[in-house]
Amino acid sequence: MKCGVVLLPGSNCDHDVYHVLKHTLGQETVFLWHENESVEACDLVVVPGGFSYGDYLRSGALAARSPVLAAVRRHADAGGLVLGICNGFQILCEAGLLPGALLRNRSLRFEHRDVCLRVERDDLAFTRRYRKGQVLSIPIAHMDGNYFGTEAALDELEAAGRVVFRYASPDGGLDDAWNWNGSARAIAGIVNAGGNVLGMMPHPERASDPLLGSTDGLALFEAAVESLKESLEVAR
Amino acid sequence: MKARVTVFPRPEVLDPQGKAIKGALERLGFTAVSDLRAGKSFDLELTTADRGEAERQLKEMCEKLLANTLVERYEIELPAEGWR
Amino acid sequence: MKARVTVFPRPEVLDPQGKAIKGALERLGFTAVSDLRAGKSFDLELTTADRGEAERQLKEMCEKLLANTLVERYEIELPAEGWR
Amino acid sequence: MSGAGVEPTVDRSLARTMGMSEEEHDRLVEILGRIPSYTELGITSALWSEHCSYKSSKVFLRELPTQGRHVIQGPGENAGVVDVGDGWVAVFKMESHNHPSFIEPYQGAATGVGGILRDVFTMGARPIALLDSLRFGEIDAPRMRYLIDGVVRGVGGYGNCVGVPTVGGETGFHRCYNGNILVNAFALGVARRERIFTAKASGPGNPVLYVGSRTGRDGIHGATMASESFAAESEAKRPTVQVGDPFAERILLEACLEAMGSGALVAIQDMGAAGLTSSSFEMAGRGGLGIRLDLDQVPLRQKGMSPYEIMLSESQERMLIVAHRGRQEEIAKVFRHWGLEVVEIGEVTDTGRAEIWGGGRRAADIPVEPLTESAPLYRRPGAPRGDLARLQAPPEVPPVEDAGAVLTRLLTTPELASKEWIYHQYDSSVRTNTVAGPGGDAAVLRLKGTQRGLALSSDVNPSYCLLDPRTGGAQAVAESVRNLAMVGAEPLGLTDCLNFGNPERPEITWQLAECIRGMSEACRALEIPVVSGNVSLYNETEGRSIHPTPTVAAVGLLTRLDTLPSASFEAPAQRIVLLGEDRREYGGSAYLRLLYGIEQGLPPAVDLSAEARLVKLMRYLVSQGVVATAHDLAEGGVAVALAECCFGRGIGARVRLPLEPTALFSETQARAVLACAPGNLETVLAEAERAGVPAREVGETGGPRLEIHAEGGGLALDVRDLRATWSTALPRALGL
Ligand SMILES: Nc1ncnc2c1ncn2[C@@H]1O[C@H](COP(=O)(O)OP(=O)(O)O)[C@@H](O)[C@H]1O
Ligand SMILES: [Mg+2]
Repeated sequence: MKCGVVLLPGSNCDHDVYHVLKHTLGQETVFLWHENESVEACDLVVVPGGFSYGDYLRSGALAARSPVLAAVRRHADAGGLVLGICNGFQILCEAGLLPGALLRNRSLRFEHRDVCLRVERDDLAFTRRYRKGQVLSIPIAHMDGNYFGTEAALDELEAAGRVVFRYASPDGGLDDAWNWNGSARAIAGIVNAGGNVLGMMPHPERASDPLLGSTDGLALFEAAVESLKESLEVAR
Repeated sequence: MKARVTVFPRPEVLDPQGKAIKGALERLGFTAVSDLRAGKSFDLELTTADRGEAERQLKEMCEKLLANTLVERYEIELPAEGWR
Repeated sequence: MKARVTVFPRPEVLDPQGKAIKGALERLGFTAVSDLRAGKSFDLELTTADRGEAERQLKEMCEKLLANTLVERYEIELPAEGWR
Repeated sequence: MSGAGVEPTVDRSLARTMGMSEEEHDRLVEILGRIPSYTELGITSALWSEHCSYKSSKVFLRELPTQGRHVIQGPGENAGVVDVGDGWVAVFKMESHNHPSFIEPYQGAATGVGGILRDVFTMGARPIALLDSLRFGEIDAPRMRYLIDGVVRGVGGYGNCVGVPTVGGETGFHRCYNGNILVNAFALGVARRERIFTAKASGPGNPVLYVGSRTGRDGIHGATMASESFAAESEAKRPTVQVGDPFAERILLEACLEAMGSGALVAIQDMGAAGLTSSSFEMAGRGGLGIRLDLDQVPLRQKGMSPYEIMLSESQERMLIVAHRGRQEEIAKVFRHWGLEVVEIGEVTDTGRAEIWGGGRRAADIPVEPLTESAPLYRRPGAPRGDLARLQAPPEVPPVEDAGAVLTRLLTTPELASKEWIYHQYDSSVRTNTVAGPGGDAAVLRLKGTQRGLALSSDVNPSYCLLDPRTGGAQAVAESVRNLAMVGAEPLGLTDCLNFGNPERPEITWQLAECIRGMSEACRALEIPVVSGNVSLYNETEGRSIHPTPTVAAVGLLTRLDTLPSASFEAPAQRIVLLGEDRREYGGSAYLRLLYGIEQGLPPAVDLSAEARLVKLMRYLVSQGVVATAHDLAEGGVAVALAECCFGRGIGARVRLPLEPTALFSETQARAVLACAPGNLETVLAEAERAGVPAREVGETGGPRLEIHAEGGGLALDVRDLRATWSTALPRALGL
């Protein structure tokens, strides 16, 4: 199996994700340049964080129109795993692979801090190593992470159980004081209807090494790799 | 031909920037502002001289890139003559 | 009374946003754009009904807060009637 | 003035408007043997500006020790280079962007960060960390809230976007910066030892390439502006504000590093202050060669720019490259891949002259060496200010009645309040190397693929420097090295940013000389060489000078990261040990300054041998893995240090100190507090004894409160409440 990390001009976390997949988990991993017309037969495609093209219009807007994103869309439509982190989440929303939009943080400032995330789904390829209700410690680092959707759209997301992570207090309670960017319904991560495209604002790749304080994020990558291996077994 | 595109958050979308600016104006003593929305604007110089063609292209630019129609609405202005 | 303030980077000042957006439009095939400047706009609702008074206040708001006149220039619009 | 217009005729008075003295004007005439052209005058005024030539500070800077066993490249290049081991080197430098930040805080701070990053990747190193050292005025001073907000947004806006973590810094507030804030940015990069690049042109006939953003009329004469005091009229001759484009920088960074790998590059230099002028002259000068430039080839953002404007533009995100003849295409390929244009604008020559062509005519023809290597040097007369004796007279020290109230008030001043509000706006963990980010004494970065780490700390106490510049200079170095020792790091080298007033006034030159003297003594005693730095003079407004502010940023090496102590108490029931002596030293102390507005007396003495013993001991103890928590004593003394140790995890402490309450706020140097498991207490005390460092157990960690039992008084405060006050004080003071 093979992992791909989308490399857009201005993405900053590409090498961080690459490091986890390649060196921590020992997976074959390649970079997918923004002009790529394909995802080069990757099984898992990660759209990393950063400031693609400077994020000068709306976060993710310019990147969402780059050639490689078309390839990512085809990969997703075919059921392939896609993970969008931070700017990657914004890009997936702008590209229409995920619903909603990420508006300016409530504070109108860049927010960098370790946050508590409550796990809402533990049955996805990405989250099978978590327990529903488990509280993770993973850093956020963004200016535009304030998730927005129309009430109807939000209800639909909830009904379909497509909210995967919420900002919470250390004991897992939903409390506005812990909803750092003011996201609607404290949404920190959502998944598409197919369950194969996950977008999240927090940075699991920054919580994948004990030396850096938390390994809560590593389990997400492990889970994805593990479930891919299984499905490849089945395919054989 | 010159053109101006203006993009604003939809009325139903909260506009924290606008709110903050309104608050700041009030602190500065500008109490006569009852509402303020913060948006973006783009001044473009187009090579085409055909109004209709320009209009069509600008609309497409807005739909495809300049505005996120889920949360934003846009306006296109093609003033008869250049800017004051 | 409604009013619109539009703020743009001064012509001589670098406009990274405009540069990047123009580039993106070109990649999307909009090659008829020869120049693009990115700015901000504010739609205000004023309690005053007096045009002159509104004009004066808006100018002051721009100088004091809405525009950074060091790098930006601003325009004030007070359309006769509401927005199209 | 536009290219179309006729250029004014050159004479002494025109030279003066460009900040050149009559002597300097005459000297140029002598060098050229004729009246210089307008462009030549502009070029020279920039090269001979304080900012570019260090003409008033060089004679003093020579005192600083620049040699050391780790040093690979000392001062003189774009940044210093030290050996980190395992084939890696660290490249770092600090630079000021004070004046631009006062004029336009967001762009001033942003372009300050952009500039220092270019200094580092110009050397072939990938930037992995930033620090920002900020000095603001009183929060209620005119424009100050706006300046603070703008600077912090600017540092974050640029650093976050470019993808380099801001892992630390410092923030101070003082009346003396009301009209002249300080924004000092530090950047550190790493590279393989053999991949280091220099800005030394070679090989006559080699093409000179221009890469990066187009040239506009940005910041023309920024270099000379940075060399003048602020006065109302500098509003008038205000140049076009430089706007930073972090995205362009990011692309430029990747493209440059990739191109350097191609082997087709001879030399590369960023266009910083005085843009094309300094970059071209420095490259030619370092190589002892000449250069010919055709300005008609330079990509312009604005029409009709004159040679003068093109040569002096300070547009950001631009680089000048000397390539091996015939291999331009290899370089161009790399830049095209990143969507950047490469333009050939000239060539290296063996004439030793800079020939600048524009609009088909020769705009300048100047011998390079006399302008760069032998720029004017001044040993300006120095003398202490007249009232120094009064300033240093022992202050009246009001005794502390209620230690708890005093501590609480100190921790709510912007000076000592938490800086979270600032550093939460910075991405400090991108690149996943940040083992210890902002909040502790020194930031710690791991080096992927090795067991090693780097520690960074930036420090200076302007009040100490005002009261006794020599002691203040030494203290800045000592504190930064002490901060490194708190995480067990051995010093590799340091960089500095010397912010002072107008050197044409004797007391300022005296402050500069004395600070450098103190720094030199401390560097020698603590074995840390100076490998790069920057001088910012004329930091004054309407004749009022800032305090002498020699910001120091030290870089240290860690050979293991598994014994790293925390800056805060990690667990209850650990033993707290106080290292160092308790003297009663209140001159320049936070207690007197922040609570009584008294800034008088001699600052705490700096006993360099005691400092050396302390840091040696700390490094040893940390390497042995017996230290759980370590925090040095700085502003606010032992009371503030203990409180800070409680804040991290909200773990309290019970401490007994045989001191009167006032002494809890004495700022005696060479001290630290540490916590260790009970089983390690003996080792710690024994090693301290062997090292000749006074050490005593003073209490233990645990409980919800910080209790300090002193002689006839003390304090007992709830850690949660105190932390809340401390961590929200700054935004509250800012009215947010
Ligand atoms: N402007 C800033 N940017 C980033 N970090 C900062 C800034 N100001 C202060 N900090 C961080 O806050 C902490 C306290 O700063 P300071 O009191 O100067 O520490 P110390 O006294 O140990 O030198 C340090 O970890 C420092 O890195
Ligand atoms: Mg310290």
